[in-house]
Amino acid sequence: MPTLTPFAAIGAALAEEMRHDPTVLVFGEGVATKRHELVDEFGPARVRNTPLAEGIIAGTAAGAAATGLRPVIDLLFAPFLCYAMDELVNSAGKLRFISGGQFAFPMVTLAMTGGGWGVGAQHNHNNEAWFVHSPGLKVLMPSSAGDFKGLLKSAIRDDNPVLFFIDLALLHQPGEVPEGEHIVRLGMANVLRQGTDVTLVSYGKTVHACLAAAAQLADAGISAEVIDLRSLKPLDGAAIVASVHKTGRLVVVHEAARMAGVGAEIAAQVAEHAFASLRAPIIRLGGPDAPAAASHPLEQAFAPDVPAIFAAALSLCH
Amino acid sequence: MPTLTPFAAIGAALAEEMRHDPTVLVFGEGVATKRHELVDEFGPARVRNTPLAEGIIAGTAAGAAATGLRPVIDLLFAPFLCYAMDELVNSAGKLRFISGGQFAFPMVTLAMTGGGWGVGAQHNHNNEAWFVHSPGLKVLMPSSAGDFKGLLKSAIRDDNPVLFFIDLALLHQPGEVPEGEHIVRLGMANVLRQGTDVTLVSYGKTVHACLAAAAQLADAGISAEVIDLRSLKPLDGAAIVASVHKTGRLVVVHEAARMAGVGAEIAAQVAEHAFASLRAPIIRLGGPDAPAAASHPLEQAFAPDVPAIFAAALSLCH
Amino acid sequence: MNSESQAIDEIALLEQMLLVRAYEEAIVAGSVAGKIPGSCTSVGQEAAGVGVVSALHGDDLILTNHRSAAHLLARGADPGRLLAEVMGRATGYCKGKSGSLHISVRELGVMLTSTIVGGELSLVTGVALSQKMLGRTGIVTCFFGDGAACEGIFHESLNLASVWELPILYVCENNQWQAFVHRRETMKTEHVADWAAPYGIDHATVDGNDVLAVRNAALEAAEQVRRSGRPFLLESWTYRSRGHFEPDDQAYVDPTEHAAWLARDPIALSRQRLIDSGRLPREEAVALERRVRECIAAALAFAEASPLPAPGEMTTDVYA
Amino acid sequence: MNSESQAIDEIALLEQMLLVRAYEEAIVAGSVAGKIPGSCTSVGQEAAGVGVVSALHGDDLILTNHRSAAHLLARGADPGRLLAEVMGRATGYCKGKSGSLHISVRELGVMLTSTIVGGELSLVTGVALSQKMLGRTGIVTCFFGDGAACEGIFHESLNLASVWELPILYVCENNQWQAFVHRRETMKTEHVADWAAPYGIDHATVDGNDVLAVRNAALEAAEQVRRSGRPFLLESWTYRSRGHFEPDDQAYVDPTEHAAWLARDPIALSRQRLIDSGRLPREEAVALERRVRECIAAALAFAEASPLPAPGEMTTDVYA
Ligand SMILES: Cc1ncc(C[n+]2csc(CCOP(=O)(O)OP(=O)(O)O)c2C)c(N)n1
Ligand SMILES: Cc1ncc(C[n+]2csc(CCOP(=O)(O)OP(=O)(O)O)c2C)c(N)n1
Ligand SMILES: [Mg+2]
Ligand SMILES: [Mg+2]
Repeated sequence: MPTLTPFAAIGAALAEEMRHDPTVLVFGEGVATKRHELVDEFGPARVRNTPLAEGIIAGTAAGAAATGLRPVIDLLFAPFLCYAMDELVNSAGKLRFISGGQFAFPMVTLAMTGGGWGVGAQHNHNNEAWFVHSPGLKVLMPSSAGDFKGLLKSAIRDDNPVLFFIDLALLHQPGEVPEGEHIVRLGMANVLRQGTDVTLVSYGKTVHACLAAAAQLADAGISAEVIDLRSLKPLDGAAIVASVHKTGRLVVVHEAARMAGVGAEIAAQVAEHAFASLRAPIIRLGGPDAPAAASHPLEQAFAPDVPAIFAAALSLCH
Repeated sequence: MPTLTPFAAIGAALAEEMRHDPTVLVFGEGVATKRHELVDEFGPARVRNTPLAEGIIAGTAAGAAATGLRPVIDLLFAPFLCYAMDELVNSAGKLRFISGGQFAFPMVTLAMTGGGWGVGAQHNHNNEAWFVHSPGLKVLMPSSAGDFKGLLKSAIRDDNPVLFFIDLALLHQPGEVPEGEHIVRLGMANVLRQGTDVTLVSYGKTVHACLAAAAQLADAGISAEVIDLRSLKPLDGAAIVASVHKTGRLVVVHEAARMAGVGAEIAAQVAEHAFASLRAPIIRLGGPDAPAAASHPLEQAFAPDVPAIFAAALSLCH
Repeated sequence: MNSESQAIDEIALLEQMLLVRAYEEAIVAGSVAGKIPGSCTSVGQEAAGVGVVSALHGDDLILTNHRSAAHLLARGADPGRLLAEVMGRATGYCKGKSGSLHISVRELGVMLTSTIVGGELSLVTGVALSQKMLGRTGIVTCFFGDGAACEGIFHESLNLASVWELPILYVCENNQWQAFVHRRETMKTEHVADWAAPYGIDHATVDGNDVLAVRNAALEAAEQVRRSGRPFLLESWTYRSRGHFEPDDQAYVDPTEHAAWLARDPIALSRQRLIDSGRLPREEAVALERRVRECIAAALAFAEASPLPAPGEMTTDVYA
Repeated sequence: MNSESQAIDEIALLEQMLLVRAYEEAIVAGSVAGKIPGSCTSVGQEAAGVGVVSALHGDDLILTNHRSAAHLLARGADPGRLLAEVMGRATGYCKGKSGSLHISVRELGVMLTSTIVGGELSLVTGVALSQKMLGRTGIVTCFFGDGAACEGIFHESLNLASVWELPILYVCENNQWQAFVHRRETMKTEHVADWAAPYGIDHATVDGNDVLAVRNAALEAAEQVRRSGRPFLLESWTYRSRGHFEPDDQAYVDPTEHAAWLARDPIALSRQRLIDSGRLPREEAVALERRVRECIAAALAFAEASPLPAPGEMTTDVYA
């Protein structure tokens, strides 16, 4: 299988979908500069730089989506979504319902999250749970190059507003991407490793920490199942519940803060729907309830690491 | 005890704190019009109407808070917070940490949530969980006139940015408010009714539905404990865990959507810290994962009601 | 336009304004009676809305906001389905999910109505981009208030429309009020039109209480947008005669200013002009008014007889 | 100001500009060597920053952004503690929590630095409101870029500052670039100053590469803010000589434009003027440069020898 970085996988997905559908266009601050090969192929009308104004970028996308185009917008870093919340939440997320179904919003918003660039809390903030908590939106956050491509293609074809979060730490890590038309359906978790003693649920870069922890747990005689959510909304609750029915134990892992995060939702679903199978407390591992520091060691210590996941799983099994 | 509406209780808290501390000021779209008695007492410099621009209202509050004033701002309806997310989250919530502790942000943001006015999803949206999920903020949501006053006074005296959510349905319902200096400390849940069989945790208007359900449950021979969170951040996890240790059963109730809401957080904390005491699945009752409709019957059906709470609690006890 | 066609037009325009007024009065009465939820009425601004909409082509699109009755009715929306929407009935244009504040009627080109102040400004650029990129001919009209002009999104919208050369007719109904705050408290300039110039956007201010003046200014402005493919900002200088949201005692309103504007009521002005000039015989005016009242009475009956949405509608239309 | 004091001033200003340049070059070198994280340098904009700060009083306050080295150093910040911050050390002004993009130094009046583009514009009104309401004398200077001027908050900030009459000196460093996008692609006007007029805010544009011109324009502007208590917008017309964020190959930059601006390097201009006019003997210039290099070398040594923050710092300074 060919190898691509997620950055290149995103570029490939954009190019394929723009070829496939002339209504797809992409814009944002510097998109046309950073993806100039798209300008070369599709021209400046379909690949646009914008003024520095996240609100109108997102609003323009919503207005265009409702009237025949399929915009993909790049809002750069997740904290900058703060300037576009009205357009994403109040317009794209609600106007279909408010209008009684008169409009649909086929649009994709790209944003980077997480540590890895050492630039502090106004660039590094995992706020994906806000959008999971908001009606009418879909939320994706892949962990592998293949899923970056396959999920983005699905997102572009979806008729709903999709937030597509890019874990910065993964962006330039090459990974395998199936050749040809590679589509990953939205809303399906991916069981990356089968296990019987404990379920590790995660998304984004901490999926890889879970896989590493699972390998160490195997050495310690513990069989861990690893689930990569990929899609945070719709959330594949059934896959998680099925796994916990089997293992009876659950550790949820993400870089985002725990309070009212995606991990809380998963724990709550399991505590409701797999209670009878649960043999131990549910552990959530997440970043501290604090802004992310720029200083390298603090930044790196923010997300749960392999030893923490290993220890949590071990504590449940003993 | 004298009786006040929460609207009047808020006015009383503002007036007392403005008398008590000359650096307290209040501004927002129409504040000086709607609270003209404050203008009469404190003058137009401390009670200001603003242009219609939520971003700069919140940013001005943050800048003023960091430099010697204690602003209270009224952003009207919670969906309008979308225009102020950067100022609330990226500035007020993070700049203390980012600056290594050089600044503090003693400011209070008022916003109304929930059904009751029949004006649809761009006015009616319970998004309080966003702020619970954001670092550096505090989040309050009282259910009684007394708490409206006592918590707002504490919020104004607190040196941190506080989001103060006002459940619209309660705003004009009179309730008792203790006379004189009435302060309610932040971060303390309120056990409104003692019980031994099931714990009902809620905040805002659904607290009253829980109390009504608890009365009906008592008739059915079930002893329900009712906890009013009041403070969503800091969250009084200890009070909830202590209650579940006693009752072994938990129903969490709020108007906000369930997915990644405050109820998810509570369920997750209990599934981690009171697992051994839990005798039944945790049930969360919340609004649907949909925008709120304007149409009266749909609007009213949005929040969980007494029969739903009664049925949920009953199902856990049988 | 010769004076003959103007005469005909003005009677039609007057009828539309009367319809808007009667519609709003029905809502006010229903809301006093507790039968209809409160709303933001267009009373006093009928000429500003009707005049602009009369200047548009059938394939032009409209974005509006919470104060939309004149735009919707002038565009041909059925008052029965509008009232049904305001009353939260299943037969409303948005199935009762919107209520009064964000009524869209896609089949008439009234798109993406939003009650977030500034919402229309944030969405219009995208609608215009679709028109331009998909090669459609209609221009896009965006109605917004003087309050909306204070939101940051105003700046972002005008700047992008200018830089991307989007066919947008921005129409600011400067009605002097922004909910409970007077325009004077929120901006140093009187005219929102002044804010358009630095973006390189042409602009004009028109007497928003004179329906013919509005219509003519809008015809010219729309023509310029059509010809140039570029945005234009037209400001209607008008007044919100009733309160912000029903009920509203307007205790905060300066009675002198209020009285001065009431003396320039757009409907009375147009009616008087038509009668004085002999173009509208007094008995025809009376007949017109009766027709309009009957139309609204029928609409009200339709709305009141309409069913409420089924409970399941609470969760439909969330996703496509 | 007589020419004598100007002569003295310009040498001091040149020294500050040299310090900024040497500081930024140390960061670039360290970042190439993998020892220092990337950052947004002020290379090319030294005159724009130094000139304005030199015009401020000790009790004036400053808000700045991601491109802040000239403002911080001209204000007297210790290059050692700045470099320590950039390198994430505990001795940094923000304990290593900020890194390069949002360094505040409260003791010097550099307040609430934010890297959200527009953050400074949203916060400055509140800082100025405190100055005004608490009866403090200093004015507040707000540095922002031409890109920030495209954010909606620019409009909201200027409008509020105008309506509330806040003592703010807005300083736009129009460096032609907004990250990877040229100003030409984002606004029809060349000058951000043009956007100030409709708010009733006085404004001026100055050659941002001539440190004396900047200083004089800033002295005048600050004096007007002080006298009137009202905002003023000063635009420095300048250029970002290096990339947006290190490393940046600037492949997207028009080499002709780049070369033309490099030929007007603010440091070379000032140095040449001082030497040509005999005010700065060549050997003194060389000595100046050596002093600056030594200062930065010592600062770098301090930063490199400084400890990293303790792990527990991850959760301190969150709440007051
Ligand atoms: C973002 C936002 N802020 C506040 C409101 C509350 N609100 C609704 S209409 C209105 C006044 C709008 O003034 P203007 O734009 O002049 O329109 P007008 O009502 O005068 O037609 C306000 C403050 C809102 N709906 N949205
Ligand atoms: C809200 C927001 N959007 C985007 C960015 C990313 N970004 C950082 S600096 C910058 C360019 C800013 O341009 P300008 O305001 O002209 O300042 P300059 O960098 O030229 O000094 C961008 C796009 C950001 N930090 N914040
Ligand atoms: Mg108005
Ligand atoms: Mg710039």
